[in-house]
Formats: sequence, C-alpha cells, structure tokens
Amino acid sequence: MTTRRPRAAIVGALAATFAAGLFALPLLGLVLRAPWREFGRQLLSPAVGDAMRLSLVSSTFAVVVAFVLGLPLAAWLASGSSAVRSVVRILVMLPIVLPPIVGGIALLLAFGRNGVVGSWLRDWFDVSLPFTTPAVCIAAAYMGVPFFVLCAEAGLRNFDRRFVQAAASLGAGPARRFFFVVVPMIAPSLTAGALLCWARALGEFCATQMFAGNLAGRTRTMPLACSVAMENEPDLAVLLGLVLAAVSAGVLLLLRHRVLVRP
Amino acid sequence: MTTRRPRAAIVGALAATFAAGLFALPLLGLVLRAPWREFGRQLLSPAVGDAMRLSLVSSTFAVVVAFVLGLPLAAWLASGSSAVRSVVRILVMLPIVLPPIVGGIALLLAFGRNGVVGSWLRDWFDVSLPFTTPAVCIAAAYMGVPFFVLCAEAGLRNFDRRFVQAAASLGAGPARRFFFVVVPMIAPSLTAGALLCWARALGEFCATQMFAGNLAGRTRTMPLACSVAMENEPDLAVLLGLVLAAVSAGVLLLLRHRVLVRP
Amino acid sequence: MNLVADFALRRGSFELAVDLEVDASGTVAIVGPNGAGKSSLLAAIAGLLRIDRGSLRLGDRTLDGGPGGTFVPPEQRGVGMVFQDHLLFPHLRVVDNVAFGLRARGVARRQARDEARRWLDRVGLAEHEGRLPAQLSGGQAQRVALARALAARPSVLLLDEPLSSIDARTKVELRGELRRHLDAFAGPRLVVTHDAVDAFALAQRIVVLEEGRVVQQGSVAEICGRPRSRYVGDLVGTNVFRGVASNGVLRLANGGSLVVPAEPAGEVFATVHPRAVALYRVRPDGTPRNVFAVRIVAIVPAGDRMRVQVDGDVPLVAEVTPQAVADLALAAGGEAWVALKATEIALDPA
Amino acid sequence: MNLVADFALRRGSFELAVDLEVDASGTVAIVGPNGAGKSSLLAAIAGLLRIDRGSLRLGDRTLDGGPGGTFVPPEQRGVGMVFQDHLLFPHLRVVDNVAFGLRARGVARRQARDEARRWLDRVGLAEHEGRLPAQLSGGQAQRVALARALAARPSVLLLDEPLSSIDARTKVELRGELRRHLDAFAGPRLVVTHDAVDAFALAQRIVVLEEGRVVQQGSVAEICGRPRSRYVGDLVGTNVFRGVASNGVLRLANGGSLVVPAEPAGEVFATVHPRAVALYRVRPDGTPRNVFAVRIVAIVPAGDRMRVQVDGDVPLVAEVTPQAVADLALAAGGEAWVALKATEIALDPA
Amino acid sequence: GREAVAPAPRVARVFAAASLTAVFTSLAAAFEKEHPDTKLDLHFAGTPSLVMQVQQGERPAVFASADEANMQKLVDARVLVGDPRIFASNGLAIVVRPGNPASIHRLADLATPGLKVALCGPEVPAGRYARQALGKAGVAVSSVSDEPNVKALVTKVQLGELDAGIVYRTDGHGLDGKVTLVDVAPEHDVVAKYPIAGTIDAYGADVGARFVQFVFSPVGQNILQSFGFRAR
Ligand SMILES: Nc1ncnc2c1ncn2[C@@H]1O[C@H](COP(=O)(O)OP(=O)(O)OP(=O)(O)O)[C@@H](O)[C@H]1O
Ligand SMILES: Nc1ncnc2c1ncn2[C@@H]1O[C@H](COP(=O)(O)OP(=O)(O)OP(=O)(O)O)[C@@H](O)[C@H]1O
Ligand SMILES: [Mg+2]
Ligand SMILES: [Mg+2]
Repeated sequence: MTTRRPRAAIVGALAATFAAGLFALPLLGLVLRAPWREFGRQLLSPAVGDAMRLSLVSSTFAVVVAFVLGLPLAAWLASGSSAVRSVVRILVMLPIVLPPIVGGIALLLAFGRNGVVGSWLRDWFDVSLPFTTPAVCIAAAYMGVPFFVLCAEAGLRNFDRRFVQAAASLGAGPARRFFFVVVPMIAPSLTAGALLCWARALGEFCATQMFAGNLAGRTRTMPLACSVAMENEPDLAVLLGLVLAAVSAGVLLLLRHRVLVRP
Repeated sequence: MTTRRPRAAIVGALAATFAAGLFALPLLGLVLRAPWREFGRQLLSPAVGDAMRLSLVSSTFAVVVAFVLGLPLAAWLASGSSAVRSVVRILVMLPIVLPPIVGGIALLLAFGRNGVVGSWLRDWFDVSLPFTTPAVCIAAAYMGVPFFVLCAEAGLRNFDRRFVQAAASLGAGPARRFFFVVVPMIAPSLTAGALLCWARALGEFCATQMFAGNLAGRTRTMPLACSVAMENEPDLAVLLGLVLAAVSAGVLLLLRHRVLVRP
Repeated sequence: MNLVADFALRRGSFELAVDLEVDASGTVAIVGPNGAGKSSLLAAIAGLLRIDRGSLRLGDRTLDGGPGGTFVPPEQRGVGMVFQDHLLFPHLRVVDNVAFGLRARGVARRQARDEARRWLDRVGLAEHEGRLPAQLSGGQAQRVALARALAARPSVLLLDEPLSSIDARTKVELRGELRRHLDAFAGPRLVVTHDAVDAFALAQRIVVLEEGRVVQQGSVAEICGRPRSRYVGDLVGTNVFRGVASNGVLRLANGGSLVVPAEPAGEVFATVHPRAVALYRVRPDGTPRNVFAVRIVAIVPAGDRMRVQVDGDVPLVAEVTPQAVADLALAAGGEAWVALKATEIALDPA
Repeated sequence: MNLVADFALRRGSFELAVDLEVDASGTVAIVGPNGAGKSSLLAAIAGLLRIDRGSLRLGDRTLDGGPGGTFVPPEQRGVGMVFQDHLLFPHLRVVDNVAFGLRARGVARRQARDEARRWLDRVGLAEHEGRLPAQLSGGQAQRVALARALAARPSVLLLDEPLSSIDARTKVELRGELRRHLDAFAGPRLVVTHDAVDAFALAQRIVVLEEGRVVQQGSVAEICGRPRSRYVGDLVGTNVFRGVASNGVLRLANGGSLVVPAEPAGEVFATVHPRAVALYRVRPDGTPRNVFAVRIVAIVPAGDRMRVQVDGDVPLVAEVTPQAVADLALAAGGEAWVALKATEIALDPA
Repeated sequence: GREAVAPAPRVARVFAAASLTAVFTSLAAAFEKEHPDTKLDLHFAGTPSLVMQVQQGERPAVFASADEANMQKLVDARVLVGDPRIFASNGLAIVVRPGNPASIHRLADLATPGLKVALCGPEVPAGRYARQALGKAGVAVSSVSDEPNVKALVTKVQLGELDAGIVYRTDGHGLDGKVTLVDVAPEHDVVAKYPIAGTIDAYGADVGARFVQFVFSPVGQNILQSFGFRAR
C-alpha cells in the first residue's frame, strides 16, 4: 500500500531531514572531538562500570515505578476532565519544570533526614535515604516518571473506550480489561513514555547530586561521573557522556526487535 | 456510562493516589520552606521578570520547533520500521540521555564559533550564536524537542491509517490529510508531547549555561537565575524555582480550557 | 429466566423508554428504523449504558436498579454480545479474539483456543484463525464477532445485526447454524436485524421499536398479518397506511386519500397486499375505486414475481409478473397508473 | 469514460485477479462471497491498494500501471467511496464530514456546508448535522458515509455495501434516491452488495466475484436466469448445483446425485427453481424421479409463499404456500421428503 | 550469618567543593594508602549544595569548602566541630587560548576591544575575586557572560568560544596544551582561601579528624601544591 507523495510531502521530508540533522550535528561534534583512544579503557574501567551499572539500575527502577504507580495515575488522569485532574496533572509536570537542583532540594526536604517523610522514616525505621543507592533511584523516578505519566495519559485519551466495553461484555473484569485490552492497544504510547522516562532518568544528575550525593560506587551515576570528570579532565567528561550515549543506544537497539517494532 | 469498579480498580486508585502523593510531597516541602514574604517582591523584580520572559520565549520557541521540524520527523519515524529509523530515533533520544552539560558542549561544538555549523555561520554571515538569546532558544529546542518527537511518533503509530485513506478518497492531498485528519485525531499525543517539550525546555539550565552562557537580561533564564541564587541564598533559589513552577502552572491552567480538555 | 426491561434512558436528545419482558422460550427479534434505539436497548441490557429510570431484571436478579440502585457490572452479567461494528480486538489474532471470553472465565489457554477453533470452524473461518482482524474482510470480521460472542458461553445473547455483511451463500448456512444454536440456547436472546428474512428465520417473537418506544410486538405471524406501521409494512413487504377513515374515505397523514370499506371508522391501519395493486400504462376504466397516476421508482425481482415500487399521492409497492413488466414496458423512472379495489384494503382500528 | 481494470494484486495469501471493463452506461453491482475480493477491488480502483500486475485505466488515463508504472494518487482520481466500515472522521461533526470532500476541492466553507446539508437532507439526517459520528446509530452513520461520498462530486462512484445497515423503511426510499442518483451519474459506478434486491434495484449489470476471480457477469436478467454457481443461486433464490452429468444422472461435487434430463452431458450447472421442489410428510409414490429424505433447516416467509430450506444429500430450498406448511405441520428441525421431477432440472454446460 | 573475611574498614564521609575534586581524590587515595583500615566516601558538589545538604541533616566527617562565606553558614548553624581552618589558598590566573595568540599578559590586556572575555558571576567566589582583582588593577572589562563556575569558563576558552577569562591558578591542571594560564600580577591578585572542618555527630568522626590532620601534614600539603594550590 503505497501512495506517491507530492509537494507537501517533499516539504515534510525536508523538514524531517533537517530536524534529524540538527540532532545529529551536535553529536557529530562530540564524536569528532572525543579522545577515542581512551574509549576502550574508560568503558572497561571499574569506576565507569560501577557508575554505568548504577545508572542503568536507577533508570530501570524509574521505569518500573512508572508502570506500577504512574500507569494507574495516568489512567485516572485520562478518565475525566475535572479541575482536580488538571491540578494533579500540573503537579505531576512540575518536576520537569523545576530546575533540577530545586527538584533535588525538594526531595531533600521531603525525604531528607529532617524532611517530612524522612524524619518519620528515621524515627520509626532508623532509615536515612539521602546518600544511598535508593535515593538515586528515587531521584531518577521523580525526574523520569512524569514523562511516562503524560505520555500514557495521551495514549489512554486516544483509546476507544468501546473496546473496553466489548471486553466487559465478554466477562473480563477491570484488571483483565486493562491489561489484556487497553495496555496492548496503547502500547506505542506506553513504550514512548517508558523510553522518555528511562532516558530522562539516565541523563539526570543535578537532583541526584543534591539528594543522593555523588559517592563513588554508591550514588555516582554516569552523569555524576561525567560532572566529576568535568572538574578533572573535560575531555574525559565528553567521553563519558558518549559512553553513556553508546550504552543506552546499545540497549535501545537490543530492545528494538522485542519492544519497539511491533508486528 | 458508568461501571462500578471492584478490587482491581481499588488497587489502581490506591496506586494513583500514592503516586500523586509522591509528586505532591517534595513540592510541599519546598512550599513550606520557601521565604514567602519575599515572593511578591521577587515575582515583580525586573531581573526575575527578564528571566521569566526569556524562559517563556525560549520554551515556546522549542514548542514551535517541535511542530515545525519535530512533527515531520515524527511522521517519518512512524511511517515504517526500518533500521535507519531506529538509528535516527536513538539519535533523537540522545539529547535526553546525555548529561546536559555534555549536551551543552555538543551544542558548542556544532554551533560555537569554531563549530561545524558555527564557523560557517561566522564566515558567511558574521554571526556568532553562543552568548546570545538565540542560543538560549536553540538549547531549549535541543533539550525539549526529542520529547515531542517521541510522543508524536507514538500517537502516529496508534493512528488508524484508514482514515487517511478515506480522506484521500475524498480528494484530500497529503497536506490536507495530515493537518485536517491526522493532527486533530492524534491531538492528545501532540498536546502531551508539546507539554513535555515545553516543560523540559523551561526547566533546562545546564546545557543553556554551557552553550548560551549566563548573562542577565540576555541569556539568563529562570533556572539559571535560580542556580545563580543558589550560590548565595539557597532560599531564594527555592523561591525562584517556585516562581517558575507557579508561572508555568498558571500558563497550563489558562491553556487547560482551550487545549487540554477536549469536547 | 426472564429478562424484564422496564426502564427509560437518555442519550443526548434521544430517549429510550421500554417495557419489555423476554422469556427464554424463544428468540426475540428487535426490529425498527435507524436510530430507534435498538443498539441502545442491547447496550443497557449488557450494562454498557446505565438506565435513568425503572429497572432491568434477569430472573430474580436486578441488573440495574436505576440511579443509586443496584448495578451489576457488564462482566458479571454473562451476556454474549455482537456489536454492530464488531469491535474485534485489533491486537489479538482471530483465534484469541474468539477465545477471549473463555479466558476471562478462567478456561486454560489451550482449551480456550481449542474451543475457539471449533467456533471458527462453525462460522467457516477455520483457516483464518491466525490472522489479525485487520487482515479480514468485512463479512469475515462479522463472523468472528459472532463466534466470539457465542463462544463465551453467555447466559443472555444480544446480537446486533449479526448477519448484515454476510454473503448470500454463507447466510443461508449461518442462519441455519445460528437458528439451531438459538433454539438450543437456554437464556433470553435478542437479535437486532433490518432483514425480515433474518427476523422471521431466527425469531419466534418480534418486537418493533420506533423512536425509543415499543410500537408493536407479537409472533412472526401476527406481525406479518397485521403490521402496525409503515415501517413494519415495508419490512414484511406489505403496504401499510395509517389514517383516519370516515364514510369510506381514508385520509392519510401525508395528505393523500383512499376509498376504503365503510367499516371500521376513526383512526385505522390500512393494509394492502402488493398483489392487490394493479398497474396500467394508461388510465384504466373499471370497477376499482382508487385510480391514480404514479411514478415508478424501482423494479425488483422477488421470487418469481417482480415488485414495482411506485411513488405518488400514495406510495405503494405492487407485485406483478415479469411478463406484465415486459408487456407494459414498465421501467424505473417511468409513469404508470395504479388501480386498487377498495375491498382489497383491510382496515384495523389503530 | 470507461474504467478498464485488468490487473492482479496480492494481500497476504489472497490474490485478486480481474479483467473487467466498466462503462458509464449503467451501474455495476459487484457481488460475491465474503473474502472474494470485492472491497479489495474497490480499494485498488480508488488507489488505496497498489496493483502488482496489469493496469488500471480510466478513459485514456492510466490510474495504476503496476509496479514502476504510473500511479495516480487516490486524491487525484476523483472517486467517491463508501467504506464498508464507514470511516467517518470522529473529530468532525456530521455536516463537516459530508463537506470534507467539497472543502478538499476548494469549495468555500459556507457553500460546502450548505451543500452538505442538502445531502444530509436527502439521506434523512438533516437534524443530525451538528452531531459527532460517535453520537450516531449504525444506520445513521452509514447514511452519512453515503452522503459524504456522493457530496464530493466524484467522477467514479465506489459504494461498498452502502445500504447494509439501513432499516427497511428508509431502504425503500434511499434505494430509490440512490437509484435516481446513479442513473443520472455520468461516470463508472460500482456497488458492492450482499443483498440481491439492492443489486437488482440499483444495477443494470452484475459482476460475480469469487475467490478473487470474476466467475460470471451479465445483465440482471442473465444472472437471474442462469446462475453459474451455488453462491449466485443462493443470491437470486434458485437452487444451483454443479456436477458431472452422464446418462441422465448428475453427480454432485459433495457426493449426492440427481436424476436429470439426458442432455447435455459432462460438466454442467443444474438449476432448480424452488417452486419445483415439492415437500411431503411421508415418502411419496409417484412420477418424480428424485425422492429423498431431508431435514428442515428453516422456514422463511417470502412474499406470499414460504421458503423452506432443507438439508440432506442435496441441500435445497423449496417454495410452498403457507397453507402447505400448516397442513404438513412443517417446522424447523423436522423431517420431510423431497420430490423433484427430473424435467424441472435445467442443465447448462459449465 | 555472613562471615567477615576482613574487618570492615572504618568509613568517613567527606564533602568537598567541586573545584577540589581532583586534588581531594588524590589526597583520599594517599590517605587510604597510609591507613589501610579506613575508607573515605568522597562527595563532590557545588559548595552551596553541600551546605544545603548539611542544613538538611547530613553529617559528613569532613567538610571542605571553596570559600569562607559558605563555611560561615555552617558556623552559624553550629554544626561544626571546632573552628574551620584554612588548609590551602589559591590565586587567580587569566586563562587564554593555547599559546596565548592574543598576547594577553596583564589584566589590563583584557580590556582590548574585540576580545571576548567572560568572568564567573559575581555570586560565585571566583567571579567575586576576579572583579576585586580587576578593581585593584583599575581595568573595566565587559563580561559576555556570568559563568556559573570556572570549569564552564575554561571549557569555553578551550573550545574557542571565549578568548580569555579569569579563573584560579589550579584550573590549568590536566589541561596542558589545551589552554594557557597567565598568572595575575601579585599586586592585583586576590587570595582564595579554602576552609575545612568536621561536623558534629558525624559517623566516622575519628577517621575524619585523621584525614584533616593528613591534609595539613607535609604529605598532604605537597599533594595540594602539586595541583597548583598554595600551601596555607
Ligand atoms: N453517544 C450518543 N449521544 C447522543 N445520542 C446518541 C448517542 N448514541 C446514539 N445516540 C442516538 O440515540 C438514538 C438511538 O441510537 P441506537 O444506536 O440505539 O439506534 P439503533 O436502533 O441501533 O439504530 P441503527 O439501526 O441505525 O443501528 C439515535 O438517534 C442516535 O443518534
Ligand atoms: N491486510 C490484509 N492482509 C492479508 N489479507 C487480507 C488483508 N485484507 C483483506 N485480506 C483478505 O483478502 C481477501 C479479500 O478481502 P476483501 O475485503 O476484498 O473481501 P470482500 O469481498 O470485500 O469480503 P466481504 O464481503 O466480507 O466484505 C479476504 O480473504 C481477506 O481475508
Ligand atoms: Mg444499532
Ligand atoms: Mg468487503
């Protein structure tokens, strides 16, 4: 099924190429400049390995939180258009708008040792979150999940409710309807949301640094390692950024055939 | 059309509430801590006004770029599933993954005085982008547009192509089909994408700082003003973050009735 | 287990208000004009629309007690529904679409698939089980929808135009298959259709819905014998008029009039079998008391006769032999004269 | 302006290969079993599917020259298409749906709306112009789809089951309206339908498609008189069998056999009018050479007769009087005997 | 239960200003080598962030600040053990493109028209000091940007976006050949002082105290000097 595309399509194609170019160009700059001799050594260095592992763990955690908590929230947001929903939607969006460092302060104020929840955690469980790996995960989720929620909500809003009705008429309860009809049918939106959430969590560092600290091996994610390198050897920082980019590109390419490209 | 919700729905509602709480809590911390007496004065101070204006201009620019360049790119990405598309999609996602400071360096390498495009701009037009307001806009677009592209692509992938065929059979050419059929039908995804892009551009500061510098009135956006304030008076930084959050919440609430809530 | 639907509901400016009892002894065909509320009725029974007034009961269970009352959610009502636009799940293969209801009731995947395959076989789509709905033709999709509804082992069947896109050949078979299934089915079953043949072939009872109200109901024979509205007349292929009769003249709502028997008078239904309508090239002289000029709208074969649809003061359908069509050189768009004996017009008080 | 479709295309394992010429002198009805390729044929003509071989021409313009050849995109073909599943734009009000085609050809919004309203009036939906498609009933949506296709001032009309969900009452009117429109239409027009009445009422010529091939085409009278497949037989309400005749015995493909006239022999089509099929309670003794026991599948009124569908060695439809049904106490599911005179079986070489 | 193979090292957390990243990484390595039973968890961030974290209840065993103003906030908050001590100082330098193509040798050269110069913002210590130095030299420089930290400034000079900027002498470390540093004349120079202290109730306070001692020890001071810092 093909149709030949006239003028408008050509304009579209030009714009697309131009856009792709704009994204490719800065990256090209990085790639040209990076000290590639160092690449292999850095990729295999234990410090980078630790940071990479932590980055992958925390961003994956963010995706898990997105599905476990963000999806129900998105479903609720999509289920109506009350003023309350607008307010909650804005609340969910604020971590994106807030300068990440303020986001980090917010987390510290909530979950820090003297924070609203933090002091309660300390008194009752003798647990302190800041400067721990869980804190990295929380920061990642806090910064990443909003992207998922908004994407998922859009998918749910586009969803034709009558398929849910059809499933109900076939005896499927709410859970089955949601997981076996809604979720697969809005898979593209969920995938996009999960990707954005994951990527954002992966690239996050300001809030992490504020809330979780920058402790090698424990809370130092790749972007933090990168900022540390920035102080020592700026070229290394670029290289680490590229390592992060390369690894995440690798992960995405691996996932591609399982998740992104649907039959 | 209502259906009563049993257990699964209750679990969902709990998760949604919990998630909303998690987002509300850190914000609550900020709100409690902020020096509110200062709020009015800061909101009206000319420096904050300049920064706010610049933030709004640059993030709106990012949204415009998203529609003008990102939408065609998303349309192309959604129109198939070749390996080239996967690669380009990853390329588009990388600005999200890259630590923002590396992103800023990348922008310098591309559009800086000695950059790939930059040196060409300088030689031919005697234009230098860094340290200018356009640079702020470019940084905002670079960091924000990827979110739009992925969201829009998801919307397009969910779109039933047969409506395009119906429009074609009625004599509508590619442009009319796209703008009068596809775009309105995937509006929720485009709205979500535009919101994410706008919010991300609004909150961005690392890359901006690196690429555009930090000059009051010219390149100092709200997040930069916030990071500057962080140096002396962290409380003021929090307050500025809240001002940014409040203004963007206001904008979103204003938009709500026009864009977000559809008939 | 009787289904008692005594309720009203609104959709925008449309109101559906029915008082209907459906027992399990036979199949009920719901017929009526477009927008009469047939699909809305099924949706309310299935629990996809809430009622605004009255109640909906199945046996001694209240399915919907109106606002604030009991409401049994659709998935607990055990209905099997064919939707007018099928609503096959686009992400599931045909066999999994059909197995969906069984899976929802906890049948193991393998067993559910096996059962689904048997159903697909019954609707003649065994070889399409692995396809996605987008790869089916319209009629194939409709058959899958039918199989999906029946396979879920429902206790109430609601079929919304289940055979509208089925081809003539398959329809004969599928109708027989469906008829057997419906006859053996233990619960209430409702079939919405626009096809008189389907209605007569599948149902023992017919309910006529117009503008959200039940205007007539009865056995197939009753409905055919005494249609009570122009719609039913068209459905069963008889001419029906409603009007006021007095002194042997029937004034129709649209302004025309007919000479009719003197009794009964007042608001009446007049039925005229198409066979009783005679057509002429030129104005006939003779006994028929109703003679008027008409325009021929269409000529359609019906069995070994031809049905000629004419338009004029009194729109009518005449049934004539193909020979007559040829002899009179009747053609769509042409003119003709109608003669209709007053004694052929049956009047029933409205 | 003739439409010459001489092409083949594949969709998955299905292949459509047609060689068809449609002139502008009359309407062509495309009939055929589900999955025969009717919708695919229309899609190819509309430019929504590309052909794999051959060519598609309209007048002296090549619309699709096959892979690598010319391809006129759908929006430049000037087709008006009713899709089987309507595909109304969900975000546009009914009036804007209908006006869409006019807007696409550059008609000003107001004028396009006015024209759209006229079309809506013609399909009886004037008062629904402000609704969104989701607020329409199935039949209403179909009428909007029809109005939308016709309003776009197309030069080729492709209607895919345009009347399948229309109620009996409206169908009579709409068919007349459509018939007038089609007769006045200047370009090629194709109507896909499963309803014999629609086919006969709307079209002058009928093309029968089965399994992607044209198996028969001709005037309405030709198709009715000499159905060439069981499908066409069912469509026109005649019994048709294909088999091998020799020495006055016809062996059917499914194993049954019939005593038939001695001539012609070899591969033949046998047609038996339902009226010629007699039913008995007990085995009849008499002249009919074909006597066999059958099971009654369904009894359906058809005009003033009843059609009894029976199943057995030779599945058949018999047409009898209601009186006979009552006298013999025939009922679906019951047993009966069929008697069929060999001389009533018409044989045509295949 | 888990068997302890070796006694767990005693751990102390060290908060240090981002600009101390390189040197404190070296110091910690040397310290851990000298005290194998100890381990230092180094956390680097901008000094204001570190202060904020301490205000929110974090208790590092060692807190090394990039300036005295920020340290003063902790003094005011009464969370320090004893008084902060200055463990190093730094001087200013002009960072220019490699080989100094614009021939910038004095602060006054920064006023050359057509030159793209940037300073750190006046809120940042480096920016404050730079402005003081320019004041002393009586030079008026229009900064094209108030850079938020010296590294951003150095990077931009390195990439050729800027022709010059004022940074710390230590910022040339590890950038041989990529930028050139020109020391600011002693009479114009402003001395940046780096205070260090421990916080109360800190976990591993004893290890922290030993690390502070180590920083002041000759070995520690040598390391500092090797990174371009001036001994206190
Ligand atoms: N969501 C809605 N909002 C407002 N009105 C609606 C809605 N859905 C249906 N209607 C209206 O309710 C009436 C009944 O619709 P319904 O679908 O029940 O008709 P139907 O009898 O099934 O017709 P059809 O034979 O065309 O399928 C119609 O007039 C329709 O326009
Ligand atoms: N996208 C597709 N991929 C593979 N096969 C398809 C696809 N679409 C249709 N088919 C198959 O092509 C054949 C022809 O389909 P088409 O829709 O043309 O049939 P049709 O004659 O219109 O049938 P119906 O009367 O049921 O509408 C069918 O067997 C169908 O299953
Ligand atoms: Mg309906
Ligand atoms: Mg079809």
